[in-house]
Formats: sequence, C-alpha cells, structure tokens
Amino acid sequence: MDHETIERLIRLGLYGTAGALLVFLWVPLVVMMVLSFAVNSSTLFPFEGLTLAHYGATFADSGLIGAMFTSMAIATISATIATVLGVLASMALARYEFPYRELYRTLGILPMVIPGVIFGIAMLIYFRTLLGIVPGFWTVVLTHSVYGLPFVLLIVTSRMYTFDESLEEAARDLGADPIETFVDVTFPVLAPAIGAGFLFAWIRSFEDFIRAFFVRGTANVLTTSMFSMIKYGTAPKMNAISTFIVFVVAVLLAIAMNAGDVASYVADTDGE
Amino acid sequence: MATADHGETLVELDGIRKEYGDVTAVDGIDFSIERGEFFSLVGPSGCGKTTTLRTISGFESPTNGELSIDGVSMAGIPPEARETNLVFQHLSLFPHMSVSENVEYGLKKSGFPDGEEPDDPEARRRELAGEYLDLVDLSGYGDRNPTELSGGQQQRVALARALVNEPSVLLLDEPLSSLDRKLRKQMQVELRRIHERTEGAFFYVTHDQEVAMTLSDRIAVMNEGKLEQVGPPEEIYREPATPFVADFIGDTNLFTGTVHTDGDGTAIELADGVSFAVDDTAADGEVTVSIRPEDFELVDDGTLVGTVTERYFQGDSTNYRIEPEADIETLTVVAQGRESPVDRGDEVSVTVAPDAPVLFD
Amino acid sequence: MATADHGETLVELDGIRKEYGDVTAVDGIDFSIERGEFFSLVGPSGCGKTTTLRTISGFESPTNGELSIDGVSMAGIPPEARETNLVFQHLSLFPHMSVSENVEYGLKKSGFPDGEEPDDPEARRRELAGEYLDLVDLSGYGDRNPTELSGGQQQRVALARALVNEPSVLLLDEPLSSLDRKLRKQMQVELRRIHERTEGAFFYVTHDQEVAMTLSDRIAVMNEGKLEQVGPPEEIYREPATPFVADFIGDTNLFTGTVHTDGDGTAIELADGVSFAVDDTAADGEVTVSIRPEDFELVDDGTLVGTVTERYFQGDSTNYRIEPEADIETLTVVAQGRESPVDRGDEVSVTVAPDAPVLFD
Amino acid sequence: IGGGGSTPTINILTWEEYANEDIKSRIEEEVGVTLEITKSTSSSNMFSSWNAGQYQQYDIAIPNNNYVPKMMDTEKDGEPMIAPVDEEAVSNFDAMYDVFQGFADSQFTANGNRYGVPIRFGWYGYSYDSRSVPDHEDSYKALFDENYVDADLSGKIVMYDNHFKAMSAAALYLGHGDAFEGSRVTLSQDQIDEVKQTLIDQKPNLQGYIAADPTYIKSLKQGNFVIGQSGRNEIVEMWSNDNDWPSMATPKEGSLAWFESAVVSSASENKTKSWEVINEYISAKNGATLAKTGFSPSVNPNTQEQLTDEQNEMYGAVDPSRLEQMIPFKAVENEDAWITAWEEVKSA
Amino acid sequence: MGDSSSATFRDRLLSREEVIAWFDSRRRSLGITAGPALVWLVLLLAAPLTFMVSVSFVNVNESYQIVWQPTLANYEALFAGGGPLFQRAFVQSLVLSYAIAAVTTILCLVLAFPLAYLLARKGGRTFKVVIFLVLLPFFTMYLVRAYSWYLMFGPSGVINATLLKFGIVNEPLAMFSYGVTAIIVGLTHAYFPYMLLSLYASLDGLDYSLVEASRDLGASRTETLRDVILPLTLPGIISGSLFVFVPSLGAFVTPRFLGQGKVLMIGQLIKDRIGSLYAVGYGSAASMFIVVSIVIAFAVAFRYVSIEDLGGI
Ligand SMILES: Nc1ncnc2c1ncn2[C@@H]1O[C@H](COP(=O)(O)OP(=O)(O)OP(=O)(O)O)[C@@H](O)[C@H]1O
Ligand SMILES: Nc1ncnc2c1ncn2[C@@H]1O[C@H](COP(=O)(O)OP(=O)(O)OP(=O)(O)O)[C@@H](O)[C@H]1O
Ligand SMILES: NCCCCNCCCN
Ligand SMILES: [Mg+2]
Ligand SMILES: [Mg+2]
Repeated sequence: MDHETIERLIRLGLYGTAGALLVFLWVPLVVMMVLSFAVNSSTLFPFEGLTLAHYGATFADSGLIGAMFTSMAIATISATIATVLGVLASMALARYEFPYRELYRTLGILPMVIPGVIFGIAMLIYFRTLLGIVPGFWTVVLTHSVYGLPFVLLIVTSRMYTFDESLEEAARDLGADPIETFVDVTFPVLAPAIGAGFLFAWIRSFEDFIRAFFVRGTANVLTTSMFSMIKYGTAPKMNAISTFIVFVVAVLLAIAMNAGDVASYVADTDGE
Repeated sequence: MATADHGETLVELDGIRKEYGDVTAVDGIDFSIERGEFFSLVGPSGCGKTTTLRTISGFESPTNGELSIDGVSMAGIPPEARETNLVFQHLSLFPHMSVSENVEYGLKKSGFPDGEEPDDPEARRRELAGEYLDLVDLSGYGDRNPTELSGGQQQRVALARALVNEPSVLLLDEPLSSLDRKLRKQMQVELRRIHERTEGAFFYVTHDQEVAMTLSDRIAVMNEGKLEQVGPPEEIYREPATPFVADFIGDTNLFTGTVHTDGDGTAIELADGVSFAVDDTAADGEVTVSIRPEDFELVDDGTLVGTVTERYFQGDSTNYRIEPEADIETLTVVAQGRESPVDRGDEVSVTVAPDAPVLFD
Repeated sequence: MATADHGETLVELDGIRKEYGDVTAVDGIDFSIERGEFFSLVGPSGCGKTTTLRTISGFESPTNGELSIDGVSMAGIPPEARETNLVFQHLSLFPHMSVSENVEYGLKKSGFPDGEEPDDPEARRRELAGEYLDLVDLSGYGDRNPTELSGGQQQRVALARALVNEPSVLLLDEPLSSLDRKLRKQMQVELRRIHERTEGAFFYVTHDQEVAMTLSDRIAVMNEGKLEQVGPPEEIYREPATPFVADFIGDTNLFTGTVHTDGDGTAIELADGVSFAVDDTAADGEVTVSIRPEDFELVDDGTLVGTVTERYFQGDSTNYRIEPEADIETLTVVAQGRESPVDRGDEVSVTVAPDAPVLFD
Repeated sequence: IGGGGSTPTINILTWEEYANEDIKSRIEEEVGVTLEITKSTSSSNMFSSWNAGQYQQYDIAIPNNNYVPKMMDTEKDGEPMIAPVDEEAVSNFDAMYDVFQGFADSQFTANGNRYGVPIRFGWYGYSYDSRSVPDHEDSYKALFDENYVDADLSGKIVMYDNHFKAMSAAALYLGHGDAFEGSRVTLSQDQIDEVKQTLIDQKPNLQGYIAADPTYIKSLKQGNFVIGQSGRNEIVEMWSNDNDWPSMATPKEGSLAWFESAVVSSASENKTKSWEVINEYISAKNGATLAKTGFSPSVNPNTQEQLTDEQNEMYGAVDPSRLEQMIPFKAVENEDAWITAWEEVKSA
Repeated sequence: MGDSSSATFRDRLLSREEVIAWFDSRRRSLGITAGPALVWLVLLLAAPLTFMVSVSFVNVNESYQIVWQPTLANYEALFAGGGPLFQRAFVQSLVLSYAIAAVTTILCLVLAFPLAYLLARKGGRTFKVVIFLVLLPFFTMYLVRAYSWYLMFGPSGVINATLLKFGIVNEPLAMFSYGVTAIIVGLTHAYFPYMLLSLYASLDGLDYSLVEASRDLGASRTETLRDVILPLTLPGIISGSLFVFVPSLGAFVTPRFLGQGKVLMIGQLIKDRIGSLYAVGYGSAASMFIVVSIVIAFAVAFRYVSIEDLGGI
C-alpha cells in the first residue's frame, strides 16, 4: 500500500471513530426524545403511535415545574456567589505571590473532585450536627456555591494568565485610576471567561442530584423529583421534561456559540 | 504642533536606582531629556531599559534617586497623574473598544473637553481622536476593531492613543520589534515625521541600535544597569566612550595593543610588526582598540597581511573575514560600493587611516 | 564532510503547483538544487515559500508537477522515507527529550547503527550525536534540556538534529527569524561554516533577503506563487530580472522613464531635463528603471537637482531622502563611508554612473 | 377558598397514595388545614431524614409499623423525636380492627403513652406469571431452589432491594421462622451468614433487585422476569387493571405483614391538628379511597361500606385475622450485622 | 454654581485618592481578592471535611445521637464480617468501584483521543458543528444522560427490543441488561466530555510541527504517536483521566439506575448506610478512604501536571 492510501485509511479511521462517538453520544438522547412523543413511552417496540399527551401532563405537573423553578433559583444564586468569589480568587492567584498559594488553589479545586456523595454527607452532618442548621433551600445554595467555585476558578484563572496586564497599565497611563481601570478594562476583557465560568457553575448546580439530595431538607429540586420519577418508572414525564431541557440547552448553546467563542472557553481556556 | 523647543530640561533622572530583591535592574543613572527631543535608550536585553522607562511613567518607584518632570518631583505621583504617555511593546490596544474609542479613552479620563459644559463632549472627543488618527494616516479607520488592522496600522493606533493626550514625554518601549523588516523601516520614517509634527519629547527604548541611530537626536547606551555614554548618534558611533559602546553600536573589530609615541607621532602595535599610526592619543600603554570594518582599506602594502576566509555579498557592500598572519583576532572588513575587489582565499593586506582607530584604556 | 560536489542536479522541481481549495499557493514552478549547494528561496510573506519546502519534504503533495530527488520521483513517498531533513522556523525541539536525545532520535528511527548487531547501539548513537553537537559547538550540552539553552544554542541543536542523518538536502524554513540581530548575524556565519563542513545541499527559505544574499550560492526569488528569478546573489542584485526583484532584493529607487538612443549612446529621461546616460540597452521606449541608493553620487553639476528632506545617520553610511525639483518620486540616496557631505535642507545635485541603472520593459 | 392566612399548614412525609387529591381536599376542608405532602419511597428514608433533622420540618410521617419504635427511641434534646397520640383527636381509633388496636398497644406504647396510629396494611410473599410458572405449593423454595418449580427461572427472578425484606424471605426459606417470634427479629450471626450465603448463591439467577412497586409491575408486564418477591398490593393493582395472569403466593414458611402507622413530630406546632389529619386518613370514606388508590386495605372495617363487592374482595374486606398466621414487621436485633451481610450480598 | 461643582469634584478627587491608596496596599488587595473565597472554603469545605474526619471516630447510639467518645469502631466496621478480607462488602465494593472507574477512564481516553485530535487539527465550520454536538450532551443534565441509558438497557430496553423486533436475536441479550456493562457505558457517556475537553486543550496546545519533526526524522505515524504526541499531551491525559476517574469512583446515580441493584459501588454503599441507619460515623470513615485515595491520585498526578494544565474543564 502506498503512502497516500495509508493516509486515506488513517483519515477514514479517525473520522470513523469520531463519527461513531457522536452517534454514541447522541443515540440515547435521540431515542429518549422520540419516546417523549410516543404513546408507549418506555421502549420503541411495540410502537403504539405518537402523542403530545406526555408534554401536557408534564407541564401540568405543578410540583415538577415548581421544582424546576426552585432549581433555577438555587443555580442562579449559587452560581452568582461562586462567580463573585471565584473571580476575586482568580485575581489573587493570577496576580499575587502569597504563602500557601498552592494550597489555596488546591482547596479551590477540591469541591469539584470530591465525590458528590461524600460532599453531600459532609455538608449534611456539618449543617445538622455541628451548626444545627435545618437543611433547606439555603443549605443547597451554600453547598452549590462551593461546588461551583472550581469551575469559575479554573476558567477565569487560565484566562487571567493570558490576560495582558499591560492593558491595565495602558489604562492607568491614560489617566484611569485603579477602580476605573477595573471597570473599563479588566472586567470587560475578562467578561467572556467570567460568563463561561458562571454558566458552568450554574449548570453544575442545576444538574446536581446527590449533593442536593442530602442537604435539600424539604425543598424540592428538579433532580430529586426526576430521580424519584425514574425510580418509580414514570417514564412519560421524565422523557418529556428531559427532552424539553435538551431543547432549551441546545437553543441557549447555539446562541452562546454564535455570540461568543464559548467553545474555546470551554475547550481551550488558554484563549488565543 | 511643530517647533521643537530644545535646550530646556524636561525630564531629569538623578541617581536613579531600582532593585528587585537581589537583582539591581538599574544601578544609579543620571540623564536628562530635553523638551521636544527624540531621545533613545539602547542596550542589550536585560540591561534595565524597560525598568528605566517604567520608572519615568510611574509604574515603578525607584529604590533610590530622584525623578522630576518639568521641575516637579514625581515621588508618589501615580502613572495616571503624570504628563507622560506610553506606547507599549505589544501595543496593548483595548480589544473591546474600536480604534476611535481606544484613542478617545485617554481624553475621557483626563476630562476632556474641560472647563465649560460643552454641548456634546462625546463628539468633541471623537473629533479630536479623528484628528490624531489623521496624523498617523488612519483616517476612516476609527470604527474598526483593532484586531482588524495590520501590525503596522495597530502600531499607529497605539501611537495616536498616546499622542492624543499631548504628553510632555511620549515613552516608547520597543514599539517596532514585533514588525517585519519592511514595515519596521517604514514605521521608522513615520515616527520621525510624527515626532516633528508634535511638540513633546520622545523617549525611545530599544535594543536595536540601527533604529536608534537613525531616529534619535541623542542616544544613551546602557549596560548592566549603568549608563555607558550619552550623546548624538555620530558622537556615539565615532567616539565611543567604551569598548562596549564601540561593539554594541555598529560593528567593530576590537584588539588589544600597545601605544608607542615617538618622533613620527603615535602608533599602536597589535602584534609583532603589525602597527598603525593613530591620531587618537587619549590612552597609553596597554590599550583596547576599536576599528570599524569600513575603516580598513585593502591596499598593496598594508602592515596587516592575511587571507580572506569568507566573503559575504551584501548588495551595496561586501563583507570579508580575514585571518591575519600575525597572532591577532580574525578581522571583519567591509568593502563598500559595487566593487568586490578580492575573493576567498586571496592573500590581502590592509591599512587603516590614522583618524579611524579609537583607543580605550 | 567537506568537498561540495556542485554541478550535479539533486532536487528537481518540474511544474510544481499546489492549490488549497481556491488558493493557489504555488503556481507552477521549476528549479533544481545542485548537490552540495547552498540554495535560498526568498520572497514576501505568503508567496509560497513554505509550501514549496513542505512539498520537497513530503508534508504536502503537489496538485500538479513532478518532484524528484536524486533522479527518483517522490510521488507517494512519505516524509519519513525521504532523504531530506528539516529545520523548523520555531525549531520544534522535542521538549521532553534532552539535547542529545533530540539529536539521537533521527538516528534511532533510521535504525542506526544498522547491519550487524552492534554491542551497544545506544552508545554508538550517543557518540555520533556527540560528534554533531561538536560540529555545532555544543559539546558538553548533551544532557541539558533544550529549554535550558539560549535561543542561538537551541538553533544549533535543531541544526545538529537535522544534520546527524546526513540528509542529501537540509531544508531550513526561516530558521533565524526568531533570533535577535546580534545572534542572527552570528548564526549566519555558523550556518555557512557548517554547510561547508557537510556534504548535503542546503535549501534555505526566508523573507530576509539580506541573509539570503549573504549565505547563498544561488537564490530563487518568488512572488505570488511564481518564480521571478534564479541566480547567484550578485546577479540577482546587479541584474534583477523584474522591478519586483530589484525592489525586494536590497533597497532601490524605481522610476518610469523613456529610453532615447542617439549618437552619444543611450540615455534615459525621467522627466523634463532629467536624464542619465545608461549602458543597459535591454529595453526601449517607456520603461521602468531601478537605481540603487548607493549608485547615486552627490556631485556639483548633476542633472538631478533636489532638496535633502531627511538625513538618517547609519554609522558606516548616511541615508538621505531627496525631494527632486522635477516631478518624480522622492529619492533615497546613500553616502557610504565616514563622510556625511550634506545636511537637511541642503540643495544638492546627483548623478548616476551609466552602468548602474537597470531597465525593465 | 379557605380561611386565608390563619389556616395552618401540615407537612406530611409519606407514601405517594396519601397525596390523592380527593383525600387531600376532603381532609383540608374537614380539619381546616393546608396539607403539604412530600412523597417518600421508603420507611427507612422517612426515618433517617427525620433523624437528620427533618422532624423539625414535618408534622407527620407515616412509616411502616416497625419504624415507630425506632422513632420512639430516637431522642432529640432529651425527648423522643415523636409526640404521644392525642387520643381525643383520633376518634376513629375505636373503629379499627381489634388486632391493630392491640398492635398499637403492644408495639407503640411506652411509659403509658401511645405514639403511633395504624392506617392501612398488607403483606409480602411472592408473585409470578401464571402463564410461564406452573402451579406449585406456595413456598419460598420457588425463589431459592432451582428445582422446585418445573420451569427454568434462571435470570427471571427478582427480589426486593431492601435488606429486611430480602433477608427475611431467605431466613424463612431456611426455616428460621422462630427468629421472628419475639418483639424483635433475632437471627444469630451464624443464621445471618447462612442467609447471606443463600442470597449470594441466588444472585446469579436474579434478574435484579427491585426498588419500587411501580417498577415491579412495569417489569413484570414487560416480561423482564416471571417470578419475584412482592407485596400483595402490586398484584391486586394488576388484577384491577384486568391482568388476570399474575398469581400471588403466600408462602407456607410465613409472610411478612406490615401496617403503615402515623406519627407526629415532637417539634410540630400543630400537634392536635396533625392528629386530626391522621384521624381523617382512617375515616370510612378516606380510608376507602386510600385503599382504592394503594390497593391495600384500611385498618378501619367501615371502609367496606364505601366499596363495591369486587373492590372489597380485593382490598376492602380483607380480614386481618389472616395476619395472625403471618409475621408482623418488626425491628431487628443487631441491624448492623444484617446490613453488613446485605452489603456483602449486593457487592458479591 | 461653578464653586459647588468644583467642590464636588474635589470630594470625588479625595475619595478617589483614598481608594487608590487603599488599593495600592498589596496586603489589602490580596485580602480583598483572596479573602472571601478563603473564608467560604474554610467554612464550607475545610470545616465540613474536618468535621467529617472527627465524626469518623465517633459512634452513634441507639437513640441515633452522636456519642462524642473516640473510637475506631467505624473503621473496624468497614472491614467487619466473616470470610477472607477481599469478600468483605466494603473491600469488594471499593475494588469494584476502582475497577469500574478505571475501565471507564480508559474507555473515555481511547474514544476521546481521535476526536480530540481531529478537533485540534481542524478549524472552521465543521469544528463549530462538532463541538456543538459534543457540548450539548455535556450541558444537558447528568441525570438525563443516565436516564437515557436506562431506557436503552434492560431485557426489554430499547436495544434489546430493537434487536428482537428486527429478528436479529430471539432472546434479549444479557450483555444489554443492566449491570456492570451498562454502568460503564453510562459513566463513559456522562464523563466523556471532560476527557475530550482536557485532551483537546492539550492537543490544541501541542505544536504540530513537533509531529512533523518526528516524521521528518524518520518516525512512522505510530512511532510519532508513541514518542512525541503521547508524552507531550500527558498533562491533558492525566487531567482528563482525573476528571473522569474521580467522579466515576464515587458515582451514585448511574450505578443506581443501570445496575438494577445487583452492583454495589462505594457511593451507593455509603449513601445507603446513611439513608437506612444514619450511620454517619461509618459513612465518614468510608469516605475517608475515597478522599485519601483522591488526594493520593492528585499528589501523584501533580508530579506530571501543574494545576494550570487543568484549565480545560
Ligand atoms: N519585576 C521584576 N522582578 C525582578 N526582576 C526584574 C523585574 N523586572 C525586571 N527585572 C530584572 O531587571 C533587569 C532589567 O530588566 P529590564 O526589563 O529593565 O531590561 P530591558 O533592558 O528592558 O531588557 P529587554 O531588552 O529584554 O526588554 C533584568 O535582569 C530583569 O530580569
Ligand atoms: N493549509 C493551507 N490551506 C489553505 N491555504 C494555505 C495553506 N497553507 C498555505 N496556504 C496559503 O498559501 C499561500 C502560501 O503560503 P506559504 O505558507 O507557502 O507562504 P510563505 O511564503 O511561506 O509565507 P511566510 O513568509 O509568511 O511564511 C498563502 O496565501 C497561504 O495563506
Ligand atoms: N403502591 C404503594 C404501596 C405502598 C406500600 N407501602 C409498603 C410499605 C412497605 N415497606
Ligand atoms: Mg524591555
Ligand atoms: Mg513560511
């Protein structure tokens, strides 16, 4: 076989694997979406026809929709806290040398890599036994604000490292004081990374089941509702709500990817 | 614009010293920049040029020494309050602002237009920014994003942004080093032109001695945190104060030799039987001597005989490496003009006009 | 090593054309590289130099045309099977290998030492790598990590890594562009020296015409995917085939004029009353003429009169911009040597030796 | 349309059927409260979440009877976590089958206080698809002994994903019925090990462990398995949906009977209202609806008047005397050892 | 008029200078930036984890109250039970979890590499579309992804039903039943994007001319992969592996639904203990093993990678 043929085969192999992977990533989701419109909502065969009834039932389920709004509220508050803390911490890490800096950084990454079960339990016994706080909405917010921090930290610090500090000096040089410099230059330049960090923290909170499970108290969040839906085998609503979420995320992601270079923030936070 | 007002001291550095922990970046230097002049600071990488410039602009405060601008001590004055503006090596244009917004930014921060409440300050700034974009030949580019411009155009935006504030001193840190050769040549000409059209002094930092020589009214040569020499380009090139300056500014041949003075005048002996008459009598005994490649002349009966080992054609001149018979360093000799009188392997002899060698103790 | 064996064709490009979608990067070029020669390809950015080089090394296959090395067609031969080696612009030293391991890598891949089972192939490779590190003056640096070396040293490692395989052609893509001026000059000298000590041809790609002229046996000038001229540096500089070549190689003044031939010989008229005698009779009628800055002579009674608007001191020469009285382009004139006979604002007149102007149709 | 701001909210942690809209609105109207019902899927979750602090957020929980003593034992600030029954508020108590009144006395009473009120009941055995599993004498052997029924059941058996239910079945199969006699289930360590080994040996034949009743029904319908440990209510539900092929078996070795019992948190600010709500769950009308919804009989025999004959046969008039041959749910001795053994089964 | 405006200007100037002075103190600006997160992390991460450590050394009594008396009982309980050590539930479950996490990690690595390589080499529209297709599942809820596989697997799940429907098989295939395979597939699907993004970041940062240099020096494609690409993308491989391995190790939801109760991973074991017995001591002690092994994994990993290289996530 000559060189060109080998090249072609290798290329074919690469594209083949990549294509197969996309199929792997998508098939179960597509099946689920199809099932959300199917009368028989738990498997494709025997196929019994199409219906929108599952969607009707889902959006009529005030408990489920309420839980979704609770989750959104938790995600928004906790991601905001994580973003504020994370951006400040990133500035410290990127700009200053200080004792125990590595430890600080490691501590900041840790919430992301501690298994949810363990973090959830630790928070539960901490809130309950040590602090005597009754778990609920706010304990989930607190837990998720810590959980979301690493995502902001990682994305923003790596953007920070490539941030050209001479931009700030240029602003100072042109007559801006430190605060104006931050407002006029630092923040706008970092904004896409900060936005990406917020988005990540938001999604991590919104999709978290296990931490919320332990510390939610009587608050109903979407994931715990979905969890019991799966456990009870209430597939129709589960399919419908899941499909709805995939759809919303797709639209938002498409908008975000057209508006800014989300892909590079997610995939390659080194920036350019 | 116009009419530089030379002769009056604008910036004065007095014993400026800057230490970073153990590192002494700038080791006590004094010089002054005059109103309206084009002053360059040159030296090898790491010699302290940027540190000096950042001290003037206010981003570093000196460990020791006094800096004053326009007679006012700058101690404790932050960068934004100084009458200096900087053109950064990597330009540092604000990527989230248009070209015009970049130029307007300094105006806005300085409260321009000040005094009475003008009708539309925004428009006034935009207008002035436009004038400065004209100055740098970028009319009509105001609405673009900086990233949509070529390297040379970005360079000019950076200039306009700094110039629009009409700083007493415009500080430029290697502004041309990221450009390619053609553009660099072009921008050199532009810089001179712009300097002439504005009133402020330019303080230009570079390790490229060619650019500095071409552009400057005066040059300061720096090495390892210390000043070696300050003066106009011709003086620096023709009368270098130290071997370092001779070597750094232009190409040169450095030898060690002994100075003998007798009835015939002064001569320097580089090795047994190799000696040249010299006019320079500044030094005596064991000396270092600098002879520029173009100061050698290929003659039939020179005192220095050697073999041509390399010949580099350079278009308007030809460069030779000559291995002398005597036990001295390889020579670099330049023959200017179209003629390339000798070739590799030729045995040649060279001589030097007595006014050419420069001696150092 | 030693004894270059010129005259025999080693690499032959025949009608090579490379398209990327709509872009024609290389537009049908033919040239050949001879065994042992130092051949440079120069041209402005984007003209197709790298594409040509990558075609030779096998990283691109030509859309049309034939490439052969040593008489063998290279169609379908992958890079690893070609007798070429590359020195990359950004060096591309393996950061996870020591200097010596970098140099040994190619040996290992080529199965050196081959034939019988040697006692300790590892050691044999290390030894040979050591020899090549010697060649590039890096003995004793083998155990370092490439990142622990200076730019110039890294450059030499890259050379050694490519040379150790004793390629028939060493391909170099802008290998000096990331170095600063002093180092670049130094490395030029090294490159020539190393080329002489090895047997292979060097194919050197650059946009820096100065370096190409200094180093090459022959130069090919490329523009927009096409070859403009191939020849030795002197020929290219003195007898450029096109205005593009004249302008790209060295500095020049380009004018349009009319050629008149009468009893006195041939003369070219640039404007009313401004004409020079010329030896070149290659063209006729309306022509473009190229006159190098150093070919003008400042004289008392030249035909071309103008005012000095700029004066750039350059050490061994001085550059003037002269605004002619006649309606022609601004001149660039170089006065070589120590003397700087005129100053800004002076009225001067210049003349040109008849053998200097080059005419183009 | 209620009284607005002054209506207290009663928070209940209980099984899904208790949230039935009809029952809920009737109770809200009758008692003058707003019910906030959180669904739970297991008694152990009800217990552990209350223990973890949620007793402060709920007024009522309705776990299985065996968890009531555990809750009585659990102290918060030196007091039991749950409050004694407000006898006056639970006026339907007397209408209950005697046997449940007896259980309440024997299991839920300490220091002269009663802490729990039974609501509905049922029992566990196993059930199977009569189309593929031939008739046989009801015995746990069907689940554990490969040769007991004349069919290849390998990979078609399910068990409960619950240490108490699954291990009890194995213990009964092994003939350790006497361990279920006292006030607690008392298996010796050796017996626990034997149970464990039996379950481990059974594991390769299992299709899986089933965690929730609806999953059992769905899976059985889909034919994923043909025989499995189950509650009676699942099968009754299938019968009422016109699936006549499932059969419910009451193994001769003994069945486990449960009755869900309501408790009120000691932290509740509306204890009386809470007991009134509980009382409503065993009224004739609500008890009948609850029975219908969950396919499990109420502890109040008066519910039969609200149901059809067919309904009564399935989940209305089930005589609790049948429970007397059965083994009531009870707390286990040495639960740690049970759980350890169970984990070993699951991880084997 | 003019006076008052200049007065306010002066005030502004004053406060502005104060602010500048305030910020110019390095310690203060360090405090402002590093401080809040530090407080947060100490109060909501370090403190709970430390407390968890101490809880792992105490017992819970019959009234389910913590008895503050140091004991090793919880650690003993982890290894309680008869038979050889490796048959004890905790050990088995731990080993199984490690094995599942390891296989998942390797699968993700092997599958993600080609795609990451292509993405890093290609730009333009295709890149955008593909990255969109990869990111979308990544941004949808984890639970949804696990659930979608729950539909696919099982004796009558979509895969088996489809195979049966088209007569490809007569009996549901056991390999598509719930169990370890299903868990690994589910976890791979769930955490694959982490690996992809890490690898992508690292491959994208790889100077491709190094690959060409290797080819130029005579190395074949596979040799180049082994000698150059893999060693140089090691940080990406390691960070991607950590981000897949660690959550897989402690996974709860996926094994819960895709294991059909027959598989007990360590996350479930801990959760169930707490759920049924409120065995916080036992749960804490078991957690220590995971946390310690994660810390060790990171300590080892950080000998090869710096935290900056983890940027991809
Ligand atoms: N913030 C700093 N901390 C420590 N050392 C520094 C710092 N800034 C500069 N230096 C050191 O001070 C010396 C002078 O640095 P400076 O940047 O002024 O050199 P330079 O002449 O501008 O060099 P170049 O031509 O490479 O830009 C160098 O040795 C440098 O390493
Ligand atoms: N892979 C490619 N795909 C599309 N166009 C390409 C590709 N590689 C090169 N080109 C285009 O081909 C032309 C020639 O490119 P090439 O890199 O050969 O130029 P060059 O002479 O080496 O320039 P430089 O001096 O800037 O390195 C350019 O217009 C370039 O944009
Ligand atoms: N269909 C719901 C049945 C509820 C049964 N409760 C059973 C309690 C046994 N743990
Ligand atoms: Mg500098
Ligand atoms: Mg190129």
